[in-house]
Amino acid sequence: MDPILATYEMNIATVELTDRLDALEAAPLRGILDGHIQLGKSRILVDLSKVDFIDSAGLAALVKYMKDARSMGGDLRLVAPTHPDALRVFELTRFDKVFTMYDSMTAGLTEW
Amino acid sequence: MDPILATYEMNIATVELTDRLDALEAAPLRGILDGHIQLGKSRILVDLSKVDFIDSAGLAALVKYMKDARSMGGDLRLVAPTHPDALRVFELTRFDKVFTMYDSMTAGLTEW
Amino acid sequence: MNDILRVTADFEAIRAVGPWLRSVLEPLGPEQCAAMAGSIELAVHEMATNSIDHGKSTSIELKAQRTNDAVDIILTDDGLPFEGRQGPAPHPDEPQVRGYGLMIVEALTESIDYERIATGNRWTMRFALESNESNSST
Amino acid sequence: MNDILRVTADFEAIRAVGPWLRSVLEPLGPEQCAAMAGSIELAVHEMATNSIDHGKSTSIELKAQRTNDAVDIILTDDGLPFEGRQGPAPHPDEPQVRGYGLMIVEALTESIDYERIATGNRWTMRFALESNESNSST
Ligand SMILES: Nc1ncnc2c1ncn2[C@@H]1O[C@H](COP(=O)(O)OP(=O)(O)O)[C@@H](O)[C@H]1O
Ligand SMILES: Nc1ncnc2c1ncn2[C@@H]1O[C@H](COP(=O)(O)OP(=O)(O)O)[C@@H](O)[C@H]1O
Repeated sequence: MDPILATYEMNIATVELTDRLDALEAAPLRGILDGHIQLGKSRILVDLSKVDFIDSAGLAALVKYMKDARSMGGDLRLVAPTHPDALRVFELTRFDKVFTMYDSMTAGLTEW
Repeated sequence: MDPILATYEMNIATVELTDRLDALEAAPLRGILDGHIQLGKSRILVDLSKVDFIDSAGLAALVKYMKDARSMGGDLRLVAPTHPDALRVFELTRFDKVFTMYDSMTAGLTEW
Repeated sequence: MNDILRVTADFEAIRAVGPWLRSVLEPLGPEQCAAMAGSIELAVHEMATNSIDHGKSTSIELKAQRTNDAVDIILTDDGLPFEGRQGPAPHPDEPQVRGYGLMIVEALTESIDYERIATGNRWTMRFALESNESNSST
Repeated sequence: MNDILRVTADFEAIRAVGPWLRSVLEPLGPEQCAAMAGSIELAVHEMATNSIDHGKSTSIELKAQRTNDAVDIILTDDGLPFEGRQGPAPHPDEPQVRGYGLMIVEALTESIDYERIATGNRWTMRFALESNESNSST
């Protein structure tokens, strides 16, 4: 399926992050995820492929809304970080096993 | 250009809305747009093609962040509503001349 | 056509306006109803939103009345008095963020009447029938 | 290697930790530096975040010290005393929303030492050198 079409038909909200996802950026990210959840969007794909650092505050924001999305029958899934410094926090906390991760946005949208 | 690639290379944030955009939904939409602006995303494409009613509170949220985005050197653009009840508020206020509107998400992402 | 809708004054409850209007306009026939429902909904919705936002009302009543060549929608609330527009009126070519509600209502109505009453406010919005031919029923 | 970084305790300012660490680790040679910088940054960043979040500190000082087979990073702040972990320790297979900071730091450090001092708190984090071969310089 065409990835743009997939976001439509499956009503998947996409969020693309860049650079850092730390305590500072976690706040606006929470605003975005909160907005989508409130609008009833329970399928959210967050693209971390261009993020080069994630800390536990960034992770916490992703986990919170992953739980909210799952409780609504949806999910928050990730396009995996390519940078080892961004992947590390997932490995250390074993959240790489909890989140469904895709290799690319296109893969996430078409294989969801 | 592939539309998914376009969102990457041009760093365009996309937001797809459905159903109504009224005072009730304007609040979470502001959360989303505010988050993107705070994350430095000044190119935002809001898809209204599946929205069937927009009021002046919904319009106000779009206008506010269009101004913010433009002041950052970016823009907030729209995929035009197809439903006449959603287009009406733009026509009556002449905002259909102020916003750049596209026919589809793909058009918006590739022609931006 | 003499229906009444009474809703609590919150943004969720006023979503009943659209469906109520469509049932109220049904006797005008499907074309007339389709032609008018959307713009009447927007105007009434803007007035109800203002009643909540600015009037701090707790309850809103809508009444529909058919006249010869128009439909009147009478909005009655228990809110603060309307003391004229506060803030700048919008200029169509200078985008501003708020203040488009009344402009929209004025554009959509044939006339709009305001009356302060003992229990609150009464707004009478008149909408012209789109064409006389499709007045298939009373 | 005996560098000091002093930053105000806010989330913006502590972004200087990464670049500072990379310059401090440079004498270890490019491989050692590349291998260690990312994890040291994460650990130090988590400790600095906790110092801001929980310790309400206003100023944070970092000092790097090379020992024979390790690098010590000493974080000194002017915050409230650390009185042990409040709230549940995370269990790896039961996702919870907070409480991963210290777990991450423990996983990344060879040892971590806490001392309450007159002016605040001092944390000493020890990071093992990845391999002895690449210790090209002192
Ligand atoms: N029902 C009302 N009660 C009191 N004041 C009102 C009411 N409706 C409108 N107003 C006043 O008129 C102004 C313009 O209203 P409007 O055009 O709907 O724009 P907005 O609601 O975006 O401010 C409002 O800011 C308010 O001061
Ligand atoms: N620098 C500090 N000062 C005071 N208390 C701290 C400090 N660091 C950690 N704590 C306590 O330990 C708990 C666990 O910390 P941590 O694992 O980083 O998770 P989180 O910060 O997400 O709560 C904190 O909730 C706090 O009660």
